[in-house]
Amino acid sequence: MDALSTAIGLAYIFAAVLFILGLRYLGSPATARRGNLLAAIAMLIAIIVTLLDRQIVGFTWILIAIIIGTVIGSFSARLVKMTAMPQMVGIFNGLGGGASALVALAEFWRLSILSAELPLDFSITTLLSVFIGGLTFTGSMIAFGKLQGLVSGSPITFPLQKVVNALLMVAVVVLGVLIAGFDPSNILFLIVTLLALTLGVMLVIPIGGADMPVVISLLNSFSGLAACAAGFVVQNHILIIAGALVGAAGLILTQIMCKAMNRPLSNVLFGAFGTGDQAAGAVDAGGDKSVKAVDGEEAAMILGYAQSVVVVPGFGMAAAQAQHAVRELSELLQKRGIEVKFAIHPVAGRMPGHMNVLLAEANVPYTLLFDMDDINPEFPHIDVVLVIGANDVINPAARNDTTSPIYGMPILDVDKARHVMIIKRSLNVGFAGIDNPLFYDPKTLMYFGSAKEKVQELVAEIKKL
Amino acid sequence: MDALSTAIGLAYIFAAVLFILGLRYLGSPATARRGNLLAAIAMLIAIIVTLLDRQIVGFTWILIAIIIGTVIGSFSARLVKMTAMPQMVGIFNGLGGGASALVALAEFWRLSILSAELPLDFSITTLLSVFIGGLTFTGSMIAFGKLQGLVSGSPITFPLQKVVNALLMVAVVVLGVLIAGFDPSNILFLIVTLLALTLGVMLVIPIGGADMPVVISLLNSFSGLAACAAGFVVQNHILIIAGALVGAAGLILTQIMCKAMNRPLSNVLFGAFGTGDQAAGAVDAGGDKSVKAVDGEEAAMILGYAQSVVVVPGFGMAAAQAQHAVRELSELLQKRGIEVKFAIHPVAGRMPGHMNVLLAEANVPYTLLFDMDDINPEFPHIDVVLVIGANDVINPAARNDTTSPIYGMPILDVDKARHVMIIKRSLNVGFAGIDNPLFYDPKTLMYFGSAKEKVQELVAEIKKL
Amino acid sequence: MPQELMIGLTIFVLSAFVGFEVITKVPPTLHTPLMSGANAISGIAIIGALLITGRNGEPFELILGVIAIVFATVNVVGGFLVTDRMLQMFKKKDGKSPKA
Amino acid sequence: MPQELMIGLTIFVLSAFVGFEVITKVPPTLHTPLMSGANAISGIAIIGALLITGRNGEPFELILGVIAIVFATVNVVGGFLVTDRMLQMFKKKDGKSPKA
Ligand SMILES: NC(=O)c1ccc[n+]([C@@H]2O[C@H](COP(=O)([O-])OP(=O)(O)OC[C@H]3O[C@@H](n4cnc5c(N)ncnc54)[C@H](OP(=O)(O)O)[C@@H]3O)[C@@H](O)[C@H]2O)c1
Ligand SMILES: NC(=O)c1ccc[n+]([C@@H]2O[C@H](COP(=O)([O-])OP(=O)(O)OC[C@H]3O[C@@H](n4cnc5c(N)ncnc54)[C@H](OP(=O)(O)O)[C@@H]3O)[C@@H](O)[C@H]2O)c1
Repeated sequence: MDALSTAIGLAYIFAAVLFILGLRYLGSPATARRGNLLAAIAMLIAIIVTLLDRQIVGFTWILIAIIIGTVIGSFSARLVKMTAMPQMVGIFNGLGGGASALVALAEFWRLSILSAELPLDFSITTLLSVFIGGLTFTGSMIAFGKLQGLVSGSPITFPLQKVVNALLMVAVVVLGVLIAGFDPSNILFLIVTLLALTLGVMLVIPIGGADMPVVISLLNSFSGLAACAAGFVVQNHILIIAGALVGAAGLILTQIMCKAMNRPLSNVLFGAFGTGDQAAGAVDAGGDKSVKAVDGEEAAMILGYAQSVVVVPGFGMAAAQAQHAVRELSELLQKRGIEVKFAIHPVAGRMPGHMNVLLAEANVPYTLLFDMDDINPEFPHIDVVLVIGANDVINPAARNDTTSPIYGMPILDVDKARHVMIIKRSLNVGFAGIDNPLFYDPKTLMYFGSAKEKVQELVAEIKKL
Repeated sequence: MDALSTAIGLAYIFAAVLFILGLRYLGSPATARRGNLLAAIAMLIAIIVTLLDRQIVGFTWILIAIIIGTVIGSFSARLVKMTAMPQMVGIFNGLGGGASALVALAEFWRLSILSAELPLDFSITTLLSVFIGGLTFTGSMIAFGKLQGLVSGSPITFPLQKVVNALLMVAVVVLGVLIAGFDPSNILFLIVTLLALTLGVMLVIPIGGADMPVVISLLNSFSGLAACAAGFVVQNHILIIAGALVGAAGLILTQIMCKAMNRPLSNVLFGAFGTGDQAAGAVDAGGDKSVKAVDGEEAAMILGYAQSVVVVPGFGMAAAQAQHAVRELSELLQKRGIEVKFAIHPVAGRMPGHMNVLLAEANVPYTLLFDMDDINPEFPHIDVVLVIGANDVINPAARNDTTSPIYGMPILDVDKARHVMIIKRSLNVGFAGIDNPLFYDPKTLMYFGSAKEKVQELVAEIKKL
Repeated sequence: MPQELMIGLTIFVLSAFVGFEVITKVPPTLHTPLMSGANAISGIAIIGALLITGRNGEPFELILGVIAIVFATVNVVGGFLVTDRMLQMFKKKDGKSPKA
Repeated sequence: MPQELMIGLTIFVLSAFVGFEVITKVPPTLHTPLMSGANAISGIAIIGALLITGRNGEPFELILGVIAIVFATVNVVGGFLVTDRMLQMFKKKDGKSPKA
């Protein structure tokens, strides 16, 4: 190795170290931004160093492509609404997977033309790269579509779905063996690519829209693995290192996310559980049980004269974009000398940290936000809990009812507070599609309506007090 | 690579995975034994696989050497007393470092005869290996000697010691540059080896005997690095992997140990702080302050009629080998319906886990042992705390006296209990060499004498009650 | 098995372990940013895309390469920016960093 | 810098990270056994000793190699056994594993 290659090699190692540190820092709140920056620097170093590689002779196309990519990437990142971030991440991720697949495809194309026989390990790694990358590409696009509302968020199922998927898998394996063992044919390779793209669609459509964050996280792990396989193909270690890092970290993160929902990953992928936001299920699940409803004036009285209020935001707040109104309400209450806290359930909303992001966007000070474990012991001393569009995360059935599908999921113990006021549009179920006994609890007051309007009404009424 | 080399390579990777898992499992109580087993299996696999290597043609000497090593290793491991384990680990560790140094020496010898010019990276890695390995070898032997009482445990210092050490270091660097850059001479290399051996002695003798566990842990990290360097020399990745693992893990562990003593590593290495067990310092530090002494009968009365007793063992219990008597005492008290707990300070005694090991040896049930953080809140409700040969770990100066050298070290808050009874031979200081205001506290009773006798006396007296 | 593959495998295994170990107890708040940051890192495929595009091969390869670079660049640039935007929000107002 | 060294360096850095990450919060009770177990692993130098002894070189090399094997074997065998002995003691009596 001459001096240039040595410098390039050392720079790659340095980039690897920065990637590792970046990923580690990303996992802790105090250092997360620095972690992201470190990872970005690592990427920059890796790119620059690669451009110095003697193998690279033409720069025109590279420059054009990088500029196009940068423009698209930075604009979409800047313009995307906070609430649309999960699908944005999904689409980015799909593109990464797609890039790996394209690299493998191009490399296979070139070598298969040059020689009639390809080394076994080359065939296997190109196949892996194109398969995982292709699947990630279309899978992520479907996930994007579901979150963006372009594709129905409900699980899309049809008869014999699993059989079809299994057949597709078998076809991929058979073709793979053919390609690696017998005929390194371009056409066969293209067919594998198409099958991978199809599988990506097929595997994601039966999953409910609300489970997409988990799916995206899993696909993120996949795109790492695809990059890793591409690293074997082009024989570059930094791809292997960064790809394996992300592959493993993504897998762990997916696990953590599933655990927070108290559901195994298999259930997310094959459970067809999340019926999405449309969940109108169990029509008027109430039946003969009675609920107490309040109007705006009453609700304002109860809140305005409380000493301590805990706000529990949920998916409904996000759906109604009520976060700014909620911040106004909390400031108003504080001005009246009322102690206001926000109780954040780890899986409230539809993506991890959903509530934190929204409330931060609305400038609610972070100091008012409390994790489930910190706030739960306090509920018995709280005058009023104001639930805004949350449902599953406060369902006491998770604690009491062993037959409930969400039994065992940790919840916010709002039923232990003195009064509970719930803003939602109806008695309809939430994400998990199950009834909530808390609605019929004598201490519960239902304040029916869409979150944003109702909170604004509250603000107006409290000002009148 | 043919099939054999492929199999060997895969087996090495498998061994690396087992080493990693083993090390990780070793860090958690529930899995530690399994971790040790996994690491041992990994080592076995690596050894067997290496013997299959085509490079190895003669087996006689290897077999003989392995048998000798196994016999010595297993006998010393079986016969060593529990209390002598730290020095045993020290000597083992030194041998590992020595082995790395010998490998580098042999390899340098061979190649320097074959050619007049050696690749720069080869020279550097052999030098590193022989330097770190040699230093580890003699350093560990001195550590062993100090713990075993063969070398004085007190810091051995002499004028200009640091200057001499610095000169030795400079000499090593100069010779290293000569060897790597100009003349790959055997003789120079041997001189470097000797200098490394000398440095190992010089660096460890000024450190107090009681700090040897930390030194051994650091040298353990070094021997990992030496093995790592040897891996570069013989171009074998499993040495690099396992060596780097141990090097990094050992460094972290050393840090953790220092933190538990609330002293920076530099202070351990250059502080000449631990004056060892002999610490007779501050003669009769008591001065005009008065202490209350009790005799066996009185002490038995106080203990025998208490409702709750917490035993705090310290170095004195280990020195007097009183653990069996202590177990007897605790069983006797329990039979009288008294609640007995043991409070274990993380750095009580002279090695991490010292008290746990001793009490386990004496069959004290693990359920009676409580960590500092768990027991500290309980002291205010405890009738009698029985301190057996502990001193620094219960010194309230660490909490109150900002001028104290141990200020800031977390201690057992025994001074918050209703009564404190302390068994030790005199008012002499402990490891840190400082006086303990607790002795003069009105609620403290001193029960002077050697731990074993006094505890036995207590047992006898309580039986009479 | 070629030597190069064996080395790649070793590096893969070690990196995967680092990835596993590095992510331990991530507070839920950070799940989305962490996912997003990791996603940006997976855009490392850009290196592969650069290598195949830069060597001026067949037109078909070049086209694939250019598309791959565009894709990966969007992933990288967009990924890091969007992650930073998310994380920025946690720092707002009182300037204090959120507790874990 | 030779390719081989570069690869070694990569592997070294990754392994060191694994080593750092793997040891996080070790309860004090386990410090000594962990040290002892890690010490046994550092006896991996035995592989190097085997390689230099087995190739039947000069007598001087052979002597060094044999001593190195003896040293390393004592380290490995003694190290793992003594660690096991220490750990065994924590499992005594109630059969329950100690709490962290
Ligand atoms: N956070 C994550 O990462 C994540 C990811 C996937 C799945 N999940 C799942 O999502 C659920 C989250 O629980 P959650 O309590 O936040 O939500 P939820 O249980 O899904 O309930 C949301 C409630 O909001 C109400 N709502 C909808 N639109 C509204 C509007 N415009 N105004 C007022 N209310 C409205 C709905 O009732 P009405 O129709 O009666 O108004 C619904 O019952 C959990 O089951 C969790 O496992 C979370
Ligand atoms: N655990 C570790 O890993 C480790 C490692 C290095 C250093 N250290 C240090 O060691 C200290 C440990 O604290 P510690 O409270 O356990 O011990 P200590 O502070 O060293 O005190 C031990 C006391 O035991 C008494 N003693 C000695 N022999 C005795 C015998 N035969 N019978 C009765 N008493 C006897 C001594 O007093 P008399 O002479 O009056 O009897 C001495 O004051 C800390 O300062 C710690 O930082 C610990």
